[in-house]
Amino acid sequence: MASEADGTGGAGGYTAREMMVSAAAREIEDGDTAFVGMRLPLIAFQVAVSTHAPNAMSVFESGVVRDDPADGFLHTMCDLPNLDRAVSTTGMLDVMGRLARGDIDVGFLGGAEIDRYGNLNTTRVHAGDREIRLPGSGGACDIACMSDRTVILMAHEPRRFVERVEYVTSPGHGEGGDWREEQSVPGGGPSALVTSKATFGFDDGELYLRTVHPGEDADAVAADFPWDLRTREDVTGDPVGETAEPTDEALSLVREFDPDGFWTDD
Amino acid sequence: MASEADGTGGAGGYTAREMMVSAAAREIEDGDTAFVGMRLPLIAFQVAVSTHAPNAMSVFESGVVRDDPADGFLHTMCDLPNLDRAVSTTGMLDVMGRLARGDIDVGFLGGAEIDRYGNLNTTRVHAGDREIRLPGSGGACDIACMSDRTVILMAHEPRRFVERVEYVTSPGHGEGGDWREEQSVPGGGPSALVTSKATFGFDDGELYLRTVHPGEDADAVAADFPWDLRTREDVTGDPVGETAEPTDEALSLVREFDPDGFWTDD
Amino acid sequence: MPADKTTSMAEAISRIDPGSTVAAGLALEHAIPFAAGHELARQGIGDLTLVGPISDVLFDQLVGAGVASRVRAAWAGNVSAGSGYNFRRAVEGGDLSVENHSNFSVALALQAAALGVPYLPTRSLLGSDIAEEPQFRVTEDPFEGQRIVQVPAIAPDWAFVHVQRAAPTGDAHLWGNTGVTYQAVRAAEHVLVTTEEVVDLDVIKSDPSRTRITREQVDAVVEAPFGAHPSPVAGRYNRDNEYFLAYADATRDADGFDAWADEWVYGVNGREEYREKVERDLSVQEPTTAAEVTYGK
Amino acid sequence: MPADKTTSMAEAISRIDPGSTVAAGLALEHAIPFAAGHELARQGIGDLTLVGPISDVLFDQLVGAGVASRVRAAWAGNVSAGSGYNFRRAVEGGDLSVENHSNFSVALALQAAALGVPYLPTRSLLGSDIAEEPQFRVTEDPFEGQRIVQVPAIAPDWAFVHVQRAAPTGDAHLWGNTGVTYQAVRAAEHVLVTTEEVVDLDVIKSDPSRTRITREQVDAVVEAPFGAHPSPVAGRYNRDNEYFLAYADATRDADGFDAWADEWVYGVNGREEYREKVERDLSVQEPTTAAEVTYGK
Repeated sequence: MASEADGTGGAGGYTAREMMVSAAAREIEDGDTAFVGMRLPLIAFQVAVSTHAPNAMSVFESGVVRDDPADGFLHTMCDLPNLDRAVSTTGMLDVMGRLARGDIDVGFLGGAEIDRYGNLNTTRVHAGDREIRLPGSGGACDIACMSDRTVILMAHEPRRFVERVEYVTSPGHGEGGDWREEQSVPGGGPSALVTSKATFGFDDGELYLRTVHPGEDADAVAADFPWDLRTREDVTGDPVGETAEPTDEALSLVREFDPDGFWTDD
Repeated sequence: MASEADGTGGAGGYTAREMMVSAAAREIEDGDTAFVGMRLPLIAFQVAVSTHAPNAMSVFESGVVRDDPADGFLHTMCDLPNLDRAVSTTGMLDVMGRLARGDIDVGFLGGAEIDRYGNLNTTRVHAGDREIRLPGSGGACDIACMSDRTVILMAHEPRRFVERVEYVTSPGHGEGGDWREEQSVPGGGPSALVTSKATFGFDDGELYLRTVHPGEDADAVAADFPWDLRTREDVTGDPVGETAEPTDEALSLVREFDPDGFWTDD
Repeated sequence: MPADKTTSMAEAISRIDPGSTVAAGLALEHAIPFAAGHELARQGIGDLTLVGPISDVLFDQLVGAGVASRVRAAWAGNVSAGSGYNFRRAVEGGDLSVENHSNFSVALALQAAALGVPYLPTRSLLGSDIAEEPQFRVTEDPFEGQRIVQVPAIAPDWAFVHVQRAAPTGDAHLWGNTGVTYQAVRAAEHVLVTTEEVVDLDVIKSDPSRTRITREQVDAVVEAPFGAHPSPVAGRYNRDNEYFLAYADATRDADGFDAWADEWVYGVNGREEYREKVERDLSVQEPTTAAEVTYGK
Repeated sequence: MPADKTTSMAEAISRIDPGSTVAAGLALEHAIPFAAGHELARQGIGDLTLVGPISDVLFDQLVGAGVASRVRAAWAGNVSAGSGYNFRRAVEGGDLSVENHSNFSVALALQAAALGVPYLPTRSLLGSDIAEEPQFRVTEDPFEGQRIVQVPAIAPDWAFVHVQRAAPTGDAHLWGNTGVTYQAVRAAEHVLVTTEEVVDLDVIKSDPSRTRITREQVDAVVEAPFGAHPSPVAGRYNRDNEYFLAYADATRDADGFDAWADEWVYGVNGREEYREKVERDLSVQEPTTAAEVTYGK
């Protein structure tokens, strides 16, 4: 777990996915209970708990509860290193019950499509006339409905950004504004989107551009969206910022947890 | 567990409660899953599984599942001998779920009061003007509602036999006939009552005298009830029989499981 | 480093506000948190609502001590002896309100809170007068058109749980039957874990499938060896049957209870002194050891 | 003597009628009963409805083998690689009907059946299009007046469960995360336990708190060491990650799947032959041992 930070977080020298993991890790606060699922969010939790959030806990829908990084690379949440020396290996009702009770501070989500209000689709999309079946929700819908806040990670590809998702697998802010409250959706909804080019916040339930990763252009990023994307400037008056680069410590940890770059190579 | 039967089940030489245990044990069939609670039914299960029902299983609302008698006297279902080398020590939802699914063949009940249709009261009774608070249902209501059949054990005291119980803690056949079906009560209801003087069946939901214990008089037993008690003769044409005495093997087992007669002395 | 939640019994109990709802006796006759209950009585934290399926004599003692104004339970008495005399006196005297349940409806009420829903349905209770108690709602199920009872959630302010071993973090191992323990832990706003032994977190992590109480759910950890006496604790000590019978004999009238409590509750300053007063050796004499289990990678 | 339920995989699977509903993959990516699933494919027991939260690639394989006509699940794919190509092809070609769930709604549907009720309520799904799927009912909760989703029960004909050790009676120990295993066991009409090892009942009874699958629930016990490969089994063997990736590469088109299945399913006559084909050593190299637990009296 020792970091090998040398104090210089140089530009470049990391992949876009490493950048995403680093940005996602910063969305986990110390003491948070995080529903992290798999892939990049799982690595983000491992980075966070090894750095600024030593008291964070991770829960996994399969029934695993951990307070530290697994001692070994994980393809899935059920790989043996994630079970070994866990705090608890229990069942889904147990961990989903915590979610349903409102005890999960932050949940992580991905999606094939996202819309203006952070609704996600992982069920089916169209490519022209052809309907493509995707794997489905898994636990994503539950995490989206019931976490205090959610953080969404997606590859930055314009086809993923749509005015309205075809199927709401995981509700975000619905139609914006107080929609969640009106619909009795219990959790707080998306608080951030992290893509491979930028980070975004939500204001009144609507996505806005918060920071672009080093080397990316805010206007170009905004042009990837099929609607007139709001920016931090519109929301707070501050201009769109630059995403903080991964620290050397964070990078070193990412490479420890994913030594072959299985999840974090581009 | 070895029995010391000598082949002669002599009249007398056993207590009324030993008789009740013996009669109750015969209500457990081989292969039954029995919800046995405590006291006499617990001993009855231990006798049954040691004799004619070696494949019977017992479940307890506290979460214990056993396939054999505990190796030691039990004041309660949670005494350590009942937990030690159990098949499973789990939780209430687990075992009550089996009941709710209809997987319990026979459940045992007691009561302060029983009425014509086998409804039981263990919540509150009146003695003159004074209301006496009793301990309440525990798991009895659940067992009464959801077991395939129930067997009731009670001391034979006329004040316990009432036309209509004051409070239905544990439903029997309600108002008789198809009442349970009409009320969507899932289990089958009482199939037998065993008192310290006699055994009773149910016909069309109504209690009838089946057998009297050796030395008891059928008319005298019937006179203890405040309504015109039906008898086996009314139901099947066969006269009221005599309850089979405890076998020596059964008696020997009862005394092994309750060596000081804590539950089975009169 | 995760927070160390160990504290003294007196300090832990002092956090409980008068008027709170406290769930206890959750593993039924097993591992009842008597030590915690007696400290509630000593501190005189009053107007409590007690929640549990049955509690053997714990609720009877708290009623006798005058700290409970309401019981939401399936049963209250003395399992060995039948009646709980304080409970009877208080109900008959109008000093205690009772919400009648079955064991299963207590379990479902806690599970509803644990799952964050306002109620859970059941086909139990139908046909009983318990179903007619005001907290329940009998209705028709919309899928099959049969009658069903909706059991509303109970979310206690505190759940008291006694376990064999817990880490300072609050992560705990409990074995033997568990009744509604896990439902109550998840339903409650706060959890007090009393434990036979505080162990290193490594011990807990060596067997994560035995851990169903975890730190986020736990507010305080109190080392309380013998803390469930006179109830039994699997692998540790047997039930003190004579104690339950003597309690019944001693508490048939209110003065009798007061004398009993003066000796066993108010007359001791904590569990160590209490333990010295119990002369019987109840410890497990013939331990059986669980078959080996490994994890690893 | 309780009944000995051990039998061969072929015999156990032959009991399953075409058209049955089979729940499997219940511990999510852990301990997936691949050996049992492959025998279903070999015997060609068709028109199955598959139930589970996710199944990693098991459901994809059964769909590819043509034995499934319906999937009631939250997710179907390949966890390492993303898509399950047979699943995609079958849905897109109209050969497979899908009932869309979330993981939690699968868990609640099974738990409803396990508790003998027609539905369980949840506040999950609200606001999603999953809540609008025809099996669910969105209504107002009668206690607090908020919207709620009623999840109808799913009672499978069979649940397949893979465990570390089971007695011939069917009483079993499973450790590591369990997902919805226990809910499914209680919900199902019949249960097939496949086990790394058949052990004496005494081993199971030495640790009754680890036993949550008991004999009344179990129809057949099949000793199937390595029976969950390529998924991992706590304490036994690691996940075969390369195998999942190779499966994805091999099954991008239907012919590719057929060739894959000819090699790994139809081309082997059982698990022993299958095991010999797997060259990687996946066994646990660094076991950690659970801390001692005792019972006794």
